[in-house]
Amino acid sequence: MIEIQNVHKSFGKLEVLKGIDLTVEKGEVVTVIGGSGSGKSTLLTCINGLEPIDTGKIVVDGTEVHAKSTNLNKLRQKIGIVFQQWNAFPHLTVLENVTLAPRKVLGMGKAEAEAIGEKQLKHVGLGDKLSTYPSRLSGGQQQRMAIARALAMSPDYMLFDEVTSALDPQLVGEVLETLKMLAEEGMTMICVTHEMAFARDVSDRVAYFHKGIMAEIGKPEQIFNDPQHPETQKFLASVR
Amino acid sequence: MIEIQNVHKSFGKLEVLKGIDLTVEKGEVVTVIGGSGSGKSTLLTCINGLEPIDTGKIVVDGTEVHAKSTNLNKLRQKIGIVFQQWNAFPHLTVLENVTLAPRKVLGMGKAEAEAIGEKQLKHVGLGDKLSTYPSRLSGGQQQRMAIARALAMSPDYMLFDEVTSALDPQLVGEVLETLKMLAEEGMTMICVTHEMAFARDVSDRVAYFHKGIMAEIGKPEQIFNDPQHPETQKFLASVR
Amino acid sequence: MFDTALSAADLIFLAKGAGMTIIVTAISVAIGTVLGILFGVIRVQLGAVLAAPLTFFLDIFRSVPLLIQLVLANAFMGMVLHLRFSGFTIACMVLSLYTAAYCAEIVRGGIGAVPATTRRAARSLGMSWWQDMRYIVAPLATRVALPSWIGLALGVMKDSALVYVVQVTELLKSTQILITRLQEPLFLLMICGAFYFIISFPLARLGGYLEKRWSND
Amino acid sequence: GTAQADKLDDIIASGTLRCAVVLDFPPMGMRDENNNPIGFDVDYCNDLAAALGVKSEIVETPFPERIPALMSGRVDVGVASTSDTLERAKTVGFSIPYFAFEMAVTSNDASGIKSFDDMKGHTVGATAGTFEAIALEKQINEWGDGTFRPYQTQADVFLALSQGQIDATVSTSTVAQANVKTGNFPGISVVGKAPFDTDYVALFTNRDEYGLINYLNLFVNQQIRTGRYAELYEKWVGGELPALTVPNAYR
Amino acid sequence: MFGYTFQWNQALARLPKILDGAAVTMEVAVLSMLIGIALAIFLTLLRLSGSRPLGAIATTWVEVARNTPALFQIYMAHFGVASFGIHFSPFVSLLIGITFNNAGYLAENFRGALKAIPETQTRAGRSLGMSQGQAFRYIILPQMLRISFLPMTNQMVWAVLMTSLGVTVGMNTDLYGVTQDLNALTFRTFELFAIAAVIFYLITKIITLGARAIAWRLFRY
Ligand SMILES: Nc1ncnc2c1ncn2[C@@H]1O[C@H](COP(=O)(O)OP(=O)(O)OP(=O)(O)O)[C@@H](O)[C@H]1O
Ligand SMILES: Nc1ncnc2c1ncn2[C@@H]1O[C@H](COP(=O)(O)OP(=O)(O)OP(=O)(O)O)[C@@H](O)[C@H]1O
Ligand SMILES: [Mg+2]
Ligand SMILES: [Mg+2]
Repeated sequence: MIEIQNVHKSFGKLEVLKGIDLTVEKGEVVTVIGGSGSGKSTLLTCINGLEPIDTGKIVVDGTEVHAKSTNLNKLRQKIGIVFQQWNAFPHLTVLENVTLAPRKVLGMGKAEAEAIGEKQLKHVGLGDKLSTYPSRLSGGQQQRMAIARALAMSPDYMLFDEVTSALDPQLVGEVLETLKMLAEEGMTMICVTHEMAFARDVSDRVAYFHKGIMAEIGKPEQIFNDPQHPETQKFLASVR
Repeated sequence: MIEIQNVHKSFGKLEVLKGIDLTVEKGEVVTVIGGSGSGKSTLLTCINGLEPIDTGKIVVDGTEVHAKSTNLNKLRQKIGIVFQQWNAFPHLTVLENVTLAPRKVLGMGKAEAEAIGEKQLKHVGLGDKLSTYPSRLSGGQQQRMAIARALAMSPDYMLFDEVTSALDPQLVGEVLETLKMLAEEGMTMICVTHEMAFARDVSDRVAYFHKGIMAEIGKPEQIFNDPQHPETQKFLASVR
Repeated sequence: MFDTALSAADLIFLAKGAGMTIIVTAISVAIGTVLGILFGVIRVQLGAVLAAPLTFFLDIFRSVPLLIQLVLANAFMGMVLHLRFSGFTIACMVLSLYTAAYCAEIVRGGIGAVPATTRRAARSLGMSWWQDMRYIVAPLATRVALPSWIGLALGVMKDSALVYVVQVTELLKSTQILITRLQEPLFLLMICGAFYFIISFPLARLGGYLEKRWSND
Repeated sequence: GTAQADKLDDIIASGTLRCAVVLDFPPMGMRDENNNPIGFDVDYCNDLAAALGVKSEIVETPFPERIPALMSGRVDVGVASTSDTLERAKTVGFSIPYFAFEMAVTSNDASGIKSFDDMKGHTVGATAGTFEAIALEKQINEWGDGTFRPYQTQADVFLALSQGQIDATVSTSTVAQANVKTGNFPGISVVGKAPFDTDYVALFTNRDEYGLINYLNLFVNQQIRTGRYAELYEKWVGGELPALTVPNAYR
Repeated sequence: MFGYTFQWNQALARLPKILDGAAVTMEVAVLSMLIGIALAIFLTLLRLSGSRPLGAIATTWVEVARNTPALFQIYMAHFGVASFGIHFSPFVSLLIGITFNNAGYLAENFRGALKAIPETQTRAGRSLGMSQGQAFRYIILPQMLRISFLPMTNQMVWAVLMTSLGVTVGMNTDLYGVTQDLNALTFRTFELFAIAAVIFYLITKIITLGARAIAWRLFRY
């Protein structure tokens, strides 16, 4: 369970998160939508402790993320994250990309890590690219590899930050399919996305962010058919 | 008058122009359309002698372009050309871009060149950008600057090579407007373009190139409404 | 072709000088690279303000002629601190710091060339700072830095010609000694220059080649 | 305080005497065809080591680096034909003179220089940091005509002289004779004396090492008494033995 | 604490002389840069000329300059070429040595810079009626110098540092030479060279900061 309680966060003078409260249950898929600069990405990087927060707290499975005593490297093993920019490690093959963290962080043996890596890469449809270098992959393939890389750590939670927005339109579909598959398998997920159809189909709940505030959260039918907050209405009108 | 007579041209083994015949009268606007690699750009660079030809001849106002005795630098002063890629000189301001050739090639004084430069820049709608550097201009503004730069040499002919194809859609219009204006002022022009509406509206004649051959040439109404050559029909069907 | 009094013993003498050039270079580049990586990482880690003293210290080695660095180090160690270091030791110490100063810049550039987002991805997989450095930053930064580093190593070899001021008889000094005896300056200088060239040129080419190859993918 | 070992003790204890010697200064210091150090100063250092009962080690030092080599602890004693100037004595401690030089003018035959005064208006050179270089540069400045060039080594000076880059040089007469004699430098000759004071040269060590300085003084005296000085002079220089005492003066 | 008594006043009393030396050092460095840039442009043109022998000459120059020690080049300029009966004064020898080095390094920088300038720039110039020379002079050259500005600044710093090698060819009027002469007189090695070091440091700082200011004023595009 991820519990976010009254989180405030500023970059210098700019307050980016202005008191966010959100609880994500095990097995739930929460989609976050909202305008550019509303703080969506920042929230995700706070959840796995890549960014510090100012006040409030974030608790993941009973561990307070920003407590001094927390071993962040350990915590991050259970929270996978995939970013908008493809972050392939260019000097490693696809399989090596995926097995690096299991081997070095979890201390797995080579054979074991490769078995897991292959399984995850097949899972995302890259079973035939194991020894290819990332520069030979399309953007969509790179994103799927990044997903497999995160999955290879057997995370309990997955965070996705606009994983399709840097892709060519024809590559978006394959990545969204992968996300859908994960959701169906019961993964707990927070997805920041601009793909409204995806949000509507896959989410248990949809949250709308506006200028550092979670303006509205609810079932997808409610948010998309009957938005309460005027900003949500405006936003949905603009993206349709 | 530009007379092109049975021009052949190869790059290595690849024959790019396979016997082109075309005469452009003073004041005429000829538009060249055709598939990628059909030799359109090559023809333009042959006309002002930037590329040599293999056989045939090109005569501009009685001067044979590729004759040994021809002073190409002099000839090029009367043939302006604007390319697809914006070729702004990045180290010079907009006004300096435009006045450089008049000053160094025609030996004009600074004041005179600047008067002409300002006039031409105003003409293309850049009167307020004189001391800006090109990097601060949009693609459309850079193309208009390139047009002004060519006009500042008071050319008798202007060649345009897909001047809008590298532009964002919303910037295409402003450049086409400038071309239209030049056509209305009576400039003799050869325009390579993918903008069919423009070709139809502005041209006196439209030529269709296919694999190094001028497959068809005629009034725009005829070419667009009643193309004779099967390739022209296919091409026009594909771009509609 | 040349009528020369150069004897086999003289050639051995020259070879010894060349050996000294190579040894001084190898030691200095080895130590300097280790220090340079350390300083470079510290500078990146601390940020411009906190690392300012280190930056200033390293900057000195790039802003004062090597000849003066050697003379001063020599004078300081001996006259002021009364440490009995051999000229060879002083030469290696100064050249090591000299190398480190340039190497730190190269390392900084290399680390800077690794996209922040890639490092973020590594950390988000649970890798520690050290693992990120070891498995992601080091291999990627090396590609960027290696060509410059080769250039630096060759530069140090050429600059090692100056250690004669602390009584280390390297190649150029050996050549000068032979010129004293044999009075064939041009011929001897050609041999000496050829030696530097033969070592430096192929490696410099290799650096250029690597730079081209790695900047393409 | 506790009794401290001084440098003399250190040398005896370490078993090695390290001498600064200039090796491009024939016949005082030079190299044989195997590039091993030889010369008057080399023998003198060996004698000193033998007297101390230790091995000797010759450390080659160019002229400008002699004193820095001592000050930086690289050598124990300078046996390097070093003029005992008062300016330098502020920094290092000198023994009594162990050798004395006359200064000679050597010129390139093509220059037409036949005497010291002929050098006026010409380009001349000497070894940077030496007694004669300092004196010659001063003379050129007094004449106000001509150019002075200091080279790093005595060898470079003679190289430049034989190449015609400089027209003449002033050096110790022994060096001049020795260099001309080698035949390495065609077209140069010793043409006369330079009217500089006799250049007395002394051994040197750290200013405060009185024990060692005392020892050096006695050693120089013994070399003369035992005839070894005359023997070495004959071996390396030849001719009339210069006096090492100054008339009408102590020390 | 130290067994050495610093006598800064002795050394500082000689500061005016040392500063005169600094002026000579700057003179050599600036001249060697100006001539070096001109030669580097010339070498670049030779390499662009398409002529094999001319290109080979330029390439040899560049490779020798970059692959042998500067000290060697300076020594060669004085004692090496004198074997042919060509005599240069220490000042000229030093200047030749450093200029040779500068030209080689700069020519290589220029080559890299040219690669960064699109071919279409020359085309655009030519199509306006400019001759090949005019297109190079007014369009390519300024961009090339702009791209090479930082390497040129570094080279200028190196030129300043390289002047210290002049002592090997009998130079005694530059910053290092003056300092060495004074050292021979007084043996205040540490103090004198420390002062010289500080002056060298200040000169290089002035050059880098000055270059930054110039770049800021000059290259506003
Ligand atoms: N490291 C940082 N330093 C300073 N400001 C930052 C930093 N990261 C983000 N910001 C600022 O914080 C605000 C919120 O950024 P964030 O990336 O969280 O927005 P977002 O909702 O993800 O927007 P987008 O849809 O464009 O990705 C923005 O104004 C951004 O400029
Ligand atoms: N400098 C060159 N060297 C070799 N081949 C060339 C050169 N320039 C053009 N070509 C080739 O000549 C053929 C015709 O090129 P050209 O640029 O004239 O076509 P185009 O009709 O302008 O096409 P597009 O619409 O893509 O601009 C192409 O196959 C091209 O690859
Ligand atoms: Mg974002
Ligand atoms: Mg084209």
